[in-house]
Amino acid sequence: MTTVQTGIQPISTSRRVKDRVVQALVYLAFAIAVVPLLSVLWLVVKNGLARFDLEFLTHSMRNIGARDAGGGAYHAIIGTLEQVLFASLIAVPIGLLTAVYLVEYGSGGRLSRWISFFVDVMTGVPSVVSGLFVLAFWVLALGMPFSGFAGAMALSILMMPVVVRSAEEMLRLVPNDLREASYALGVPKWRTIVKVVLPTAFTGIVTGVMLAVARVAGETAPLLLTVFFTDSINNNPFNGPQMGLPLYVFDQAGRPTDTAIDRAWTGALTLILIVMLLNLVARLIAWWRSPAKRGS
Amino acid sequence: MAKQIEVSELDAYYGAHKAIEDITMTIEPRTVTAFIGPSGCGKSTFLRTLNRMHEVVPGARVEGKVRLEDQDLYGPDVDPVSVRRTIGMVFQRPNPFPTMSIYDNVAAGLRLNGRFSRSELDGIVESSLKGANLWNEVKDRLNKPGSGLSGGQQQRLCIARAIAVRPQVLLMDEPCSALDPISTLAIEDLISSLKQDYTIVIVTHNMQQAARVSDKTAFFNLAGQGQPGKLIEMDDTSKIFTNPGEKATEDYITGRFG
Amino acid sequence: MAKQIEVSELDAYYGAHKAIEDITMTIEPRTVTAFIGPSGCGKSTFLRTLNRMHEVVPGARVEGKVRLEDQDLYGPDVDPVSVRRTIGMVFQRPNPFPTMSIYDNVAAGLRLNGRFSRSELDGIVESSLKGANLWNEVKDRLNKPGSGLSGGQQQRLCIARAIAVRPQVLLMDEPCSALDPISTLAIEDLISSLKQDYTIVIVTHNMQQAARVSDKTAFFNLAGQGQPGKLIEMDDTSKIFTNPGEKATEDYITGRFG
Amino acid sequence: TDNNTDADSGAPAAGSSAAAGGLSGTINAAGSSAQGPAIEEWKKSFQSANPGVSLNYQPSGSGAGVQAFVQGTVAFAGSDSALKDDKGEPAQADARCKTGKAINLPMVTGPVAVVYNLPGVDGLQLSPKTIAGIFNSQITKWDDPAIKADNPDAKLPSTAIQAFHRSDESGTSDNFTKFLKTTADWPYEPAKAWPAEAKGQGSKGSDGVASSVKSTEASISYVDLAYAENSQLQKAKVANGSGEFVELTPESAAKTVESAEIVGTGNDLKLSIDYATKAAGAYPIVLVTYEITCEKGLSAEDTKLVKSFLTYTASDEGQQALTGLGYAPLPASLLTKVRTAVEAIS
Amino acid sequence: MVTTSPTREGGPAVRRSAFRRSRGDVPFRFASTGAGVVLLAIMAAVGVFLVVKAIPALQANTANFLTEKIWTPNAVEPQFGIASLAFGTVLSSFLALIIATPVAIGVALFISHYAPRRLAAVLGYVVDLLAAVPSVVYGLWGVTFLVPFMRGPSEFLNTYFAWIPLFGGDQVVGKSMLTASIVLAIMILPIIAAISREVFLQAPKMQEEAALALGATRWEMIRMSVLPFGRPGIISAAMLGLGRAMGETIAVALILPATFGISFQILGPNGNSIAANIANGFGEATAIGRGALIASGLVLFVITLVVNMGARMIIARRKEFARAA
Ligand SMILES: Nc1ncnc2c1ncn2[C@@H]1O[C@H](COP(=O)(O)OP(=O)(O)OP(=O)(O)O)[C@@H](O)[C@H]1O
Ligand SMILES: Nc1ncnc2c1ncn2[C@@H]1O[C@H](COP(=O)(O)OP(=O)(O)OP(=O)(O)O)[C@@H](O)[C@H]1O
Ligand SMILES: [Mg+2]
Ligand SMILES: [Mg+2]
Ligand SMILES: O=P([O-])([O-])[O-]
Repeated sequence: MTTVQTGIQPISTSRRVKDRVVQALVYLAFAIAVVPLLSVLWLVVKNGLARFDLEFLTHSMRNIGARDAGGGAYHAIIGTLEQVLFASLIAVPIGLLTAVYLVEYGSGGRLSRWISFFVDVMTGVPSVVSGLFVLAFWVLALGMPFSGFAGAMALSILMMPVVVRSAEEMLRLVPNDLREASYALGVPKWRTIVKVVLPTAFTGIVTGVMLAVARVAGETAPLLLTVFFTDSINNNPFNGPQMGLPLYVFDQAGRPTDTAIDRAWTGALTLILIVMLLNLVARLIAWWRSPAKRGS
Repeated sequence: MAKQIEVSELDAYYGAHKAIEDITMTIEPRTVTAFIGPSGCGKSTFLRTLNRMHEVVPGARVEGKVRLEDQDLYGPDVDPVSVRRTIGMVFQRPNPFPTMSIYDNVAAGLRLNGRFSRSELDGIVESSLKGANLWNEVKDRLNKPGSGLSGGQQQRLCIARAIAVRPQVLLMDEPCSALDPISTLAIEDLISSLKQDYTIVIVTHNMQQAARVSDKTAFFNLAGQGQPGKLIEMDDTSKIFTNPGEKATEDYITGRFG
Repeated sequence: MAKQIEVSELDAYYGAHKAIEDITMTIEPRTVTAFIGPSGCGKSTFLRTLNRMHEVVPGARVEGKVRLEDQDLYGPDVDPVSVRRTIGMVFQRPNPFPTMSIYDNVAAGLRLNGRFSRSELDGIVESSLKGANLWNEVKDRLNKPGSGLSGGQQQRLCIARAIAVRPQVLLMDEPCSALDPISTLAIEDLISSLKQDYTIVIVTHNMQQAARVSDKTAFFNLAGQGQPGKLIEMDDTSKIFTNPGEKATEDYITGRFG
Repeated sequence: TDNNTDADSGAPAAGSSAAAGGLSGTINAAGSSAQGPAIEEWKKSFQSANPGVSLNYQPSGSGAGVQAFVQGTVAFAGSDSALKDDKGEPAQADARCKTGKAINLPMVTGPVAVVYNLPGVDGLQLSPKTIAGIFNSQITKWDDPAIKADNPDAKLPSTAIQAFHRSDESGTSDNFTKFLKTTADWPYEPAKAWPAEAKGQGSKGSDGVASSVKSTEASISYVDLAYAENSQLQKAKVANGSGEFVELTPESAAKTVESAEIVGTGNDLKLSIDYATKAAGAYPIVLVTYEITCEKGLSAEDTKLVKSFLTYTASDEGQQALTGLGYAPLPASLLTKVRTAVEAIS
Repeated sequence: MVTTSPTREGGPAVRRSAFRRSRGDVPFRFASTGAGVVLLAIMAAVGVFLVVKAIPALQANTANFLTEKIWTPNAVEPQFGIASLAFGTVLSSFLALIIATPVAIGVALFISHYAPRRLAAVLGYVVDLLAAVPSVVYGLWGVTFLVPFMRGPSEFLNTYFAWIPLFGGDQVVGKSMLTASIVLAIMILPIIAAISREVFLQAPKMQEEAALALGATRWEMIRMSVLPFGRPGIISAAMLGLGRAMGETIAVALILPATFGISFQILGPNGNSIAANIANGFGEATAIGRGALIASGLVLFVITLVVNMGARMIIARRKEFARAA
């Protein structure tokens, strides 16, 4: 309590500068992230807009010859929507419940260590491996046909580790205070999890799920081996070859005609728009469920 | 129905650290028992062993027996959930559910445990909030989040939440610490009326409050720095405050009034 | 040096909700000023406007003036960081940094403000923890996390953290609410010694405490349900407790002692 | 929900063999991406004539097509090379066909262009030795004496050569390196994978190679004719066995196929191409792509559809449908044999 | 105690006294354990499948799988080794991680603590869009835009920073390890940013206020309360990103020159990765070739595992100080 200055003591310049520098860096980081985004979007929109028309959205590629213009991605859009939907229906419940197990029940036991171990390993699996796996078990061993559902299974294998790991992280962030408050009301653990823990972590979980969805919505390799490939519309996800947008983009981009390359860009644009829309819907749901909206 | 609680030779640990040691006491039904003692002596810890909340802390464990009437709370078949449903608790730090509205916070225990009609819920929420002396302040904003309340309001909200489920035993860890005298009075009135039917245990640092509301008082103290807390003595409140059996108790009580 | 704080016509809002209205007061240097009033009347809110912590809450804002000596805290050139550095604060709910050890918690503020040698730090940490009456309990586990402390210990840790940086003004929001009488006494002694050099504002629900430690007392009350809190009166503590100017003050003080 | 079966988007009805009519069902096929556009074109006519048919061709690569065929998930495979004895492929494929054996049916020729991007230099001429030197990273500058010798009149810059090759394994690389091995002292075994020791820069897919050459000055590569034309890349004239520098046209490529020898037995029409052909006006770097299927042993439905589809592809209409797509038609003599073989599928 | 129906209004509720296990908990616990077991079973099946498929190829291999650099499994005498592929995988994905993580943390902080509150949600969504771009498109963008674009900066680095071994070498090309790493970094950026953002948003307000009240600047507040709280989350997010980078197939395959050598010169025509090699080799692979590619996938498993174990150890080391808010 020696030299006490008077007045509002300004903080040292170096601290202020550091604060400013970090602020600048943070803004810069955002700018750095946005630049490639804009560049990618610009490229996709510039090249994709030409064919982004009603025909593209409502027609398949059936009977479109190698030099024909026209044709569309309807069959691929349907396929992607169905495959991603079924993949999510498989992966999200399993992934979420597994995360719940790891955080709430596993408590570092042997099973939970094994699960974490395999989830970790699976985060780096090359996507084609999941396709090979489903091909071997579902198509070759069980004799099931190529189908959208087979593709969904392959995609779900890729989704699961992302869902588990992100949900696990979000569940761990839920303060123990809240669990204790609920337990003390005599609420069973499972209801505590369902009614208190999961809602608290909801936005975070949604973000993780959307990351997983976005990832698999763009996968090509596993689809080749499981949904096969087709130019025709197949609405039935359980039987017969289907198409997917990434497959479509990959195929069209590799062809030697400019009309095909245009279709590839439009397909990419469509795929981005679909994932964007799904993301938007998910965020709206998360926002609508959040207390912030209801409060103040 | 009110229940008698018998504790015998109870130790509680946080990991390797023994926080309380060798506690034996009987908590009478339909009475208010007050726990007093210096900070860090293990009052909260002991309170939490009574409804098996202690074991929720990672690495924490309990040795010894707690019996509610004739049942061992730590018996092998006993579900901690039903223990906690029977023995309610108000925490030292208010912890409303941030994702829930004020209404839902109070109704949480009911909702999460069974089906109630909306009007039943409305009734219980209102009576509980009135009991906690919060109704007037929040009746116009029942569907706002519970986190936008002042410290004292949050504490009362947690009290309302705990009494809404009507446990047979109610454990309160410094329920009035953040409350102004008027709310404190209201809570004390609530305690007096609850004790007609329930068994109540209250941790308090406020000697007057202990003297005012409790029938029995237990004094805890640390055996020494870094050593576990112990029960020094427990007796009728009037006796403890006028003629305590132990020197330590007398020192603590007369030391200075909070 | 201690500073005089002049508040004039201050309103504070949470979003559209006006929590306090039209507060004008002068807080004298080197005195202890106590804020009393019923729960939810805006004491914490007002306290937080004094070091610009209020604006940290999303959607919260302040209208009016707060001057420290001759400087407007809300002036356009004023950096809230320097304001908070000059005017320290202890919160109503203890909030130690869970990722830091006890030692680092206390040293946290110092580390921000320049270079200290290890031995200097050691000295300040020790004296701050002693000031907060926590040293004996934690001296053997200074490098353990701050979250493994009891409620009262956490509160004292936060007090130690706040005084370690030696602010010119210290705002304390119910610093003793979770403390036992002995610790309370220690904190009150600390306050008395600090006021030799500092300006201190303390929110308390404990009338005796207000009477014991403060030189001036301000009484806040709600104008009515759902209406903003107001300053009812402010005067010498002795005057407020013996002969308050307002009926409301008298009612509140005599209503019941906490 | 439009499967493009309506008249306006469909092609004009195809010729008689496509108009077998009344067929329905689904066949899956997979394989060579080089023949992808050909299949597209054939499918269009075939499906227009048989609206009940869906032919799904997955252009995932010859090897993947052969694998899928062996595993029994597709009815036929498209492949840039015939089944290889030394890897036991014919035996595996025969096993898949159960009662019959697997046959290689050449169906179309894909010429491989040597493309380059060197502003100011038109009509580059390259001998096999020079090409081998360039792709083996021994000739590194455009004004290398070897190149000058091939192009006495050209003004060659002294810039470094950027040689691109396929980074993915491909029938194109296979045929290109076979050509080099036969005609020049190419030190590596011909393979679908580019030899690592030869260095150079890899680009994925024919499209990747084409765009790399297009966007990189002083670059050179090899790519299927269709991609070279679509990207308007300069094509070098390549010297054949008689030392004649030949421009790549469907006709000049067809001449090389004409001189190929059938090495398969019976209805298996596996070819051996003479990359060192001395035939006048023959462009020597070509790739013949096959359809591989079972002579006997496909399921009844597959048999019907595969036979009918291949009958169409081997027909004159089928071959003519490919004009302008960067393929060369099969020579008539070979085509007759193919038709006989298709006829035998049952 | 007799079981009676609780009386609701007013009087005390009479309840079951036997503290029997409540019913709902068992099925839920069973379901979540079951989900964990199912997931474990699937993943284990994938692992077993890989091993089974890889063994014949490894047996047919005439070279040392661990040390050999070339990859000719389709030859009559299969020869293949993982050395250069594993090196390229590790180098490219770690470069990507090093580029992406600081930017992602910056982006996450920007959205959670810097951007105007009203804008934050929208801006967060903008960054999520990066995740919506499919990998093929990143590959195409990389080839058509970034590869030509990178030639200039690469020349610059090579000219002035050649003393840093990474930027050395006498040949500089656009299709390089550096370009591939940048594309990978862009691809994993939204993963790390989104998860970190959610974690930062959950940082307890109380601790943030504690720091601010000590006179901390915004950055100091973040350093004192937000980052330590978010540390395990950031590490997990980075691990997810790294996994994605190591397993990414098509985008890398389109950009990397697919050579088989080991070189630190990230500006030159060097570089390959396990996943890219799978994409490049798969279409023309024979049975043994496929087995070899699968064996390379197994190596990727092992690398992922080692990295993740390291990360978990870092998280566990400060467990005592974890965010037990
Ligand atoms: N989560 C924990 N982990 C480790 N030690 C703990 C934990 N909680 C409390 N302790 C220690 O256990 C002892 C008893 O703590 P407890 O919270 O029961 O004290 P208390 O009597 O309630 O004190 P107060 O009046 O300050 O709330 C103290 O030494 C405390 O530091
Ligand atoms: N974050 C917030 N958002 C919205 N309203 C708030 C918020 N915090 C407090 N309020 C409201 O502002 C009013 C004043 O609150 P404040 O916390 O200042 O009361 P207080 O006098 O400190 O009460 P206590 O003694 O209970 O701590 C109350 O009506 C409260 O509900
Ligand atoms: Mg306590
Ligand atoms: Mg307050
Ligand atoms: O796919 P390919 O045509 O190169 O075999």
